Amino acid sequence: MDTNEILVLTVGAILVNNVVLSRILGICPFLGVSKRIETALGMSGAVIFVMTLASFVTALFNRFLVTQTFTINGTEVDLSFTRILLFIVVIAALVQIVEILLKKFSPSLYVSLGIYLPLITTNCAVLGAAELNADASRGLISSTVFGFSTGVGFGLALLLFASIRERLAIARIPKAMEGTAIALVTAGILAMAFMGFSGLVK
Amino acid sequence: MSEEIEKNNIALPEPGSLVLSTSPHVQDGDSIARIMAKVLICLLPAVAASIWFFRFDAVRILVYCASFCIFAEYGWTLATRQAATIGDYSALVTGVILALNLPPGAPWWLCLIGSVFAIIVVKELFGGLGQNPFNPAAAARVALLVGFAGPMTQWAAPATGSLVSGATPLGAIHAVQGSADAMAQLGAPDNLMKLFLGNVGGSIGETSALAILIGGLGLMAFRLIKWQIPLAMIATIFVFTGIVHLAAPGLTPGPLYHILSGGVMIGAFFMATDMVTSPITPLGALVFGGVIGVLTCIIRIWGAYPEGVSFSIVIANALVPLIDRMCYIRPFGWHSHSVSALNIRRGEIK
Amino acid sequence: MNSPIRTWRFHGGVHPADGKALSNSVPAQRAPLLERYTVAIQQNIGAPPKPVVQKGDTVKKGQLIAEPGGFVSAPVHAPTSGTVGDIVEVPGANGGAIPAIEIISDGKDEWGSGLDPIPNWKNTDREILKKRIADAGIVGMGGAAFPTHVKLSPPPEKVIDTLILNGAECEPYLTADHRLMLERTEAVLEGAAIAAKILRVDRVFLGIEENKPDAIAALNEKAGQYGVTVVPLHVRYPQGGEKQLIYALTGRSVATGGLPMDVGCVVQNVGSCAAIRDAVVEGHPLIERYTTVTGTPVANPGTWILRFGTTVEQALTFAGGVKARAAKVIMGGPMMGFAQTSLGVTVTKNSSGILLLQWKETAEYTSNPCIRCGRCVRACPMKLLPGPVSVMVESENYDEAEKNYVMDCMECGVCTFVCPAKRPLVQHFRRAKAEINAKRRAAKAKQA
Amino acid sequence: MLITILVSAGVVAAVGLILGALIGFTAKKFEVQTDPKIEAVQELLPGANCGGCGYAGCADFASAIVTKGADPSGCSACSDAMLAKIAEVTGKAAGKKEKMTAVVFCSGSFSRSARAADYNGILDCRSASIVAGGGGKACRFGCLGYGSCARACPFGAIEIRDGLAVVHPELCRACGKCVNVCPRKLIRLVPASAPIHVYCNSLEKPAKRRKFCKNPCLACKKCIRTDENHMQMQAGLVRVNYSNPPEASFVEQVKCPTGALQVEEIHRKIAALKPVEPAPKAAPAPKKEESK
Repeated sequence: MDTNEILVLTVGAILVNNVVLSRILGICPFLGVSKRIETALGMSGAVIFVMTLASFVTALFNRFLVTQTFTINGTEVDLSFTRILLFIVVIAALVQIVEILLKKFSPSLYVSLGIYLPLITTNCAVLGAAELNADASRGLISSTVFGFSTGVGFGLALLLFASIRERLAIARIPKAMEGTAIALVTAGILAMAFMGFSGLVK
Repeated sequence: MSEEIEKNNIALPEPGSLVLSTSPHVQDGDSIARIMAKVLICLLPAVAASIWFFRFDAVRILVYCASFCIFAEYGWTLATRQAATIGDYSALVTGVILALNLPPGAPWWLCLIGSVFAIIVVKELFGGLGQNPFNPAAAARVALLVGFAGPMTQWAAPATGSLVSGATPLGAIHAVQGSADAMAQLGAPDNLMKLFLGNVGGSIGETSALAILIGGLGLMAFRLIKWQIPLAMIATIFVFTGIVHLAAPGLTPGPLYHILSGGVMIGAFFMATDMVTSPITPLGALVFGGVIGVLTCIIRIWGAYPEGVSFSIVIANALVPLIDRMCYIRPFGWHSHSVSALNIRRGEIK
Repeated sequence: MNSPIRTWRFHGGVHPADGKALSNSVPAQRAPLLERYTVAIQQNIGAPPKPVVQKGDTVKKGQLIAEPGGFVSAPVHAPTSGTVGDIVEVPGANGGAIPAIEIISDGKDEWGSGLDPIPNWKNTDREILKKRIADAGIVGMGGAAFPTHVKLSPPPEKVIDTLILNGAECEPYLTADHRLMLERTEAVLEGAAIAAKILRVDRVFLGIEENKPDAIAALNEKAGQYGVTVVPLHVRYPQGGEKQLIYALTGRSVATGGLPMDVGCVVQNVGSCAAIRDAVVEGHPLIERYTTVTGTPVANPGTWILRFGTTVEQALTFAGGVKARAAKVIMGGPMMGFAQTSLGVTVTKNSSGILLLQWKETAEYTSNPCIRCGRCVRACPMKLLPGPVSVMVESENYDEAEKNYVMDCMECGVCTFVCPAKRPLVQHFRRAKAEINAKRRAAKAKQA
Repeated sequence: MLITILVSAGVVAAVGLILGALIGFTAKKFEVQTDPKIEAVQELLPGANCGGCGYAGCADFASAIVTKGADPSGCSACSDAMLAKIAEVTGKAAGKKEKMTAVVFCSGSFSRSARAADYNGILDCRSASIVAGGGGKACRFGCLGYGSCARACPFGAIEIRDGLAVVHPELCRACGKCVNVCPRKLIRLVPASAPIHVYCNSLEKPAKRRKFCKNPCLACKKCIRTDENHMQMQAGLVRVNYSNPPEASFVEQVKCPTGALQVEEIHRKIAALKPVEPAPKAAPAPKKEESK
C-alpha cells in the first residue's frame, strides 16, 4: 500500500470512475437530494461516512467469511455466492445502528443527516463500493480508502449537480421537462464531460 | 383651461394613450441580436481561415451546421408554439462555433446530430437562451467525441500544406510521448509558427491561432467577453505545461505548443467566454478560466483523449453556480474605511 | 477641465445621450399668473403637513396654508394671494390621488408671508436661521424632497466637516439647476454660505458636471467670496447620486444603509441653497422653483419658474404644447422620473422637470431572460449584481435578493439602461424592496 | 451439495440473526421517544403545504396539533371527514367550521373598464402596483388582471378572464393566500353559502366610477332599501351581509341599476364573455411579454 496506489485509487474513484457519473450508481439520492446545496452537502457527508464504514466492515466479512473455504464432513463449502446477500444484510444493519446511535448521541446531526440515512440503506452505491472492493480482492486498508474516495466522488457529483439544479430551479424550463427530466439530461451531459478523464488511471 | 387650449390651438399629449412603465425611460439601444451579430463578425477571421486551409470541406461543414442549428431552433419554437427566436442569431452563432470545432472529414449526419444536440438538448430543453448551464457548442463537441470517435477524427491535411507530424498537433504528442528529443522537436520555432498561422491538421476552425486571436481581440474591443477568462485560461495552461515540461521533458512539449495547438484558442475566446455559461463577476471569471486551464492540461497530458478543452469547458460550466457563490462582489460602501478616514480628519479639525 | 481638488471615480455609470441642448441655452421664464392653483399638501418625505386654512379664507402670497405634521415635515405656503377653495384630490406623481388645497387667485399677487427678511444673517444666531429654513418649507429640491432643516440639524455626535452642493444635474434632458446656477449664481452661493454657517463647516464643495462650462465660469467668478470651491466633475450618470457625489469629491464611501452624515458630509441641492437664501435674506418661503419643460415633442422646450400647484397641462401650455406625438409624460428626468398617465399632476417642490418622450425614444421592456452578459454588473454604481438579483426576484426569492444587497439599490436605472435583453430590472428591485420592507415591518410589529 | 446449501443458508441466517439482535439491542438501549401521533396526523392533512393555517407547512401544523393543541379546523383545505379522523387520532373533539370561499370584488374586466395608459412592464399585479398608476386600468381600486392571485393559489381555483380574476368556488379551499397577495386588497373570504355578491371595491367619487367601469357599484343603496337585513354598508362600500346572506333571487328583486350586485355564477359567465388565454399556470415568474 504505497502512496502511488492510494493516488491511483482516489483519483480513479473520484474522477475517472466516478460512482455516479461513470458507474451510474446511487442515482436515487443523486436526484432526490440535489435540490439545494445545503442538503446535498449533508447527504454527501452521510454517504462518505457510511461508505467508508461499510467498505471496511464488508471487507472484514469478505476476508474472514466469504472468501474462506470451510471443510465440513469432508465436503468443501464455498460461500462466495452468498456475498451479495451478506453485504446487503450487513449494510442495512449498519445503517440502522448508526441511525439509532446518532439519534441518541447527536440529535442535531441526526436532524441534518437523519432523513438521508434511511435512504442510504437502499443506496446501491454503498453496495456497489463493497462489491467492487470484493471483485478487486482489495485488502482492508485499500477497501476503506476506496470506500472513502467513492464517497467523495459521490459528494463531488452531488455538489456540482445541486449547484446546477439551484440555477435550474429559477430557469424557464419547459413544463414537460421540469424536475427529474431536466435533471437527468443535466446528469447525462455532466457524465459525458467526465468521460474526458478516462485514461488518467491506466 | 381646456377651452383656452383649443382656442390657442395648443396640442397636448392625450391621456389614455400614454405609456406607463418604471424608470428609466431610455435605453442604450443594444440588444441580444446586436450582440450576437457582433460575435458573428468576430468569428469571421476564424471562418475565413478555415475556408482558406480546408477549402470546400470547411464551407460544407459551416453551411451544414449553421443551417441545421437554425432549423433545429426554428423547429423547436414551432413545435412548442413559442415566438420564433432565430431572429436573435444565437442559433447561428452556435452553429458556426460548432462547425469550427468539427474535423474536415465530418459527414453531414455528424453535423446534423451535433447541431440538434447543441440546440435542442443543451439549450432548448433547459428553457432556451440564457437558461442553459452548459455551452451548447462545447457540449455538442463532447457528445460527438464520446459517441462518434471515428468520424470525429477524420483529420485531413490542410489544402495549403503538410502536417506537423501525426494527424493533429495533439495527436503528435501522444505519438511521441516518452522521448524528450521528439518533444523538443515539436516545440521548435518553425513548428510553432505553423501552429500560429494554422497550417496544421485539426478541426476546421481551431487550427489558426492568429485568426482566432484577431477575432478575440475584436470581442474584447466590443466588450462582449470578460477578458479575465481567456487570460486566466491561457496563463494557467502556460504555467502548468511549462512546469510539467521542465520537470519531465519527455512527457509533453513546451507551453507555447500547447497554447497554439488544438482548441485552446477558440475555446478560450469563443466557447469559455459564452456569457450565459460563465461566471458573472470578474473574480469568478478568473477562477473559471483557471479551472478550465488546469483541467485541459490534466486531460491532455495524462488522459486518454488528446484534447481536453471541450471537456474542461463543460465541467467548468457545471462549476459556474458554485463559483458565482464564492466569488461575489461587495457592494459600494461595504468596507467602512470611510469611517476610519473620518476619524483621521477629526484629528485635523481640532 | 482642471479640478481644484483631488476627485475620485465611482464604479460603473453610463453616458446616456443627454438631450440638454434642447433647453440649456434658453433663459428661464417666469410663468404667467394662473387663475387657480392646486397645491399638494404633502410635498416632502416624512410626516404629512396639516392644512390650517378653511374654505373661503383669504390668503396672501407666501402665507402658511399647511403646518408641518412633525419634525421631519415641511410647511406649505400659498403660491399667490386669493381665496382658499376646496380640498381636492389631484393625481400624485408617484401614482394614486393626493389631497391638495385649491387657491383661487385674486390677480393681485400680494406678498404676505409673515417672515421678516434677515439681510444681516452673518451675525444672526444659527438656531434662528435654522428655524427660518424650517418655516419657509424648504426641502431637498433634487428629487427626494427631504426637509432641509432636518439635514442641517445633524445629531451632536456626528462631526460634519464638509458641505457638498449638488449641481451635477446628471439626469439627461434636465437643465433647471444649470439655468439656476447661471442666472442666480450669487443666490446659490449665498444660500450655501448660510448653510455652511449653520453647520459650522468651512469646507464647501460645489460638484458640477463639466458639460455646463458657462455655469462653472459664472460660479468660479463669485465662489471665492462665499468660501465655496467649485469642482468640475466628469460627465457620467449618476454623478449626482448622493453617495456617488460624496465619493467623487471626498473619497469617502457611505456605508450600506448609512447616511452622508456618517462620513461627515451634508449634501444640498443647489436649488435648495437658492431657496435658503430667499427665505433668509428676502423672507420669501418656498412657493416656486425652476422646472425644465423639455423633450423632443415639446414645441418650445425651456426652463420655467413654476409655482407649486401648477398642473403639467398648464406647464405644457406655457411651453407651447406639443409638436409631435408624445408617448410618455415624465415627472423628473428620463433615468429616475415617474411616467404619468394624467396631465393633472401638479408641480411640487421636487419637480425638477417635465419631460416628454416620443415612441422611438422610450425604453421598451420585454420579459426576455437574463443572458448574464454582466453589463449591469459593470455599470452598477452601487456594485450590485442586478442581473442575477432580478432573476431571484422573478422567482420571488426575496431572502436571496436581500442577501445580495438589493436594499442598497438606489434605482438609478443604469442597469436597465444597458440591459440588452431589455429587462425591467428597476421594477424588479422596487418590487423586492417593497416586499422586504413589508416583511421587516411585519417582523417589527410581531416583536412589539 | 446439500451441505453447501445448508451451510450457506445457515451462515446467512446466523449473520442476520446476530445483526438483528444487535439492532434490537441498540434500539432498546438507545431508544428516543417520539410521538407516533404526529405522523398519523400529518398523513391525514392534505399535504399541500399552503400555509393557510399559519404554520410553516403541514408537518409543522401536525406537530402543533399534537403537541400544542392547535385546532385542526384551522386547516381550511381539510374536509370534515378528515377532521373527524384527526380528532380520532388526537382524541379531541372535532371543531365545526363553515365552508368559506374567496371572492374577488371587482367586475372590471379589460373590455368592461376604461384604460388609463399602456402599461409596459412586468405582468404581475404586485410589480405593476409599484409603478405610478399601477397597471393600465383607470380605476385605482379594481382588479389589475395580471394574475398574482392565480399564481399564488395552490389549488388552481383562480382564473384570469379578460383581465379579471375570477374564483371558482368549487375549487377554492379558502386558504387565504390570494387575500394576502392582492395588492389592491380586492379579495375576501366569505361564507360559500352566499350566492350573490357586490362586485365592486371602488371608493372613487360615484361619477368617476361610472366613467371608469361598466358595472360599478354607485352606492345608490337601492339594494339596502330593498332589504336592510341582507345588505349593508361596510367602510363606504355596499356589501352583502354575510351573516345573513340573501337568496339568488334577491338580484331579480333589486334590479341593481349597474349590475354590480350579481349572482356568482352569472358573474363568472359575464367575465367569460370575452375569454382570452387560459389562466397562467402557477409558474415561478410572469413570462408573457407585452408589446407596445
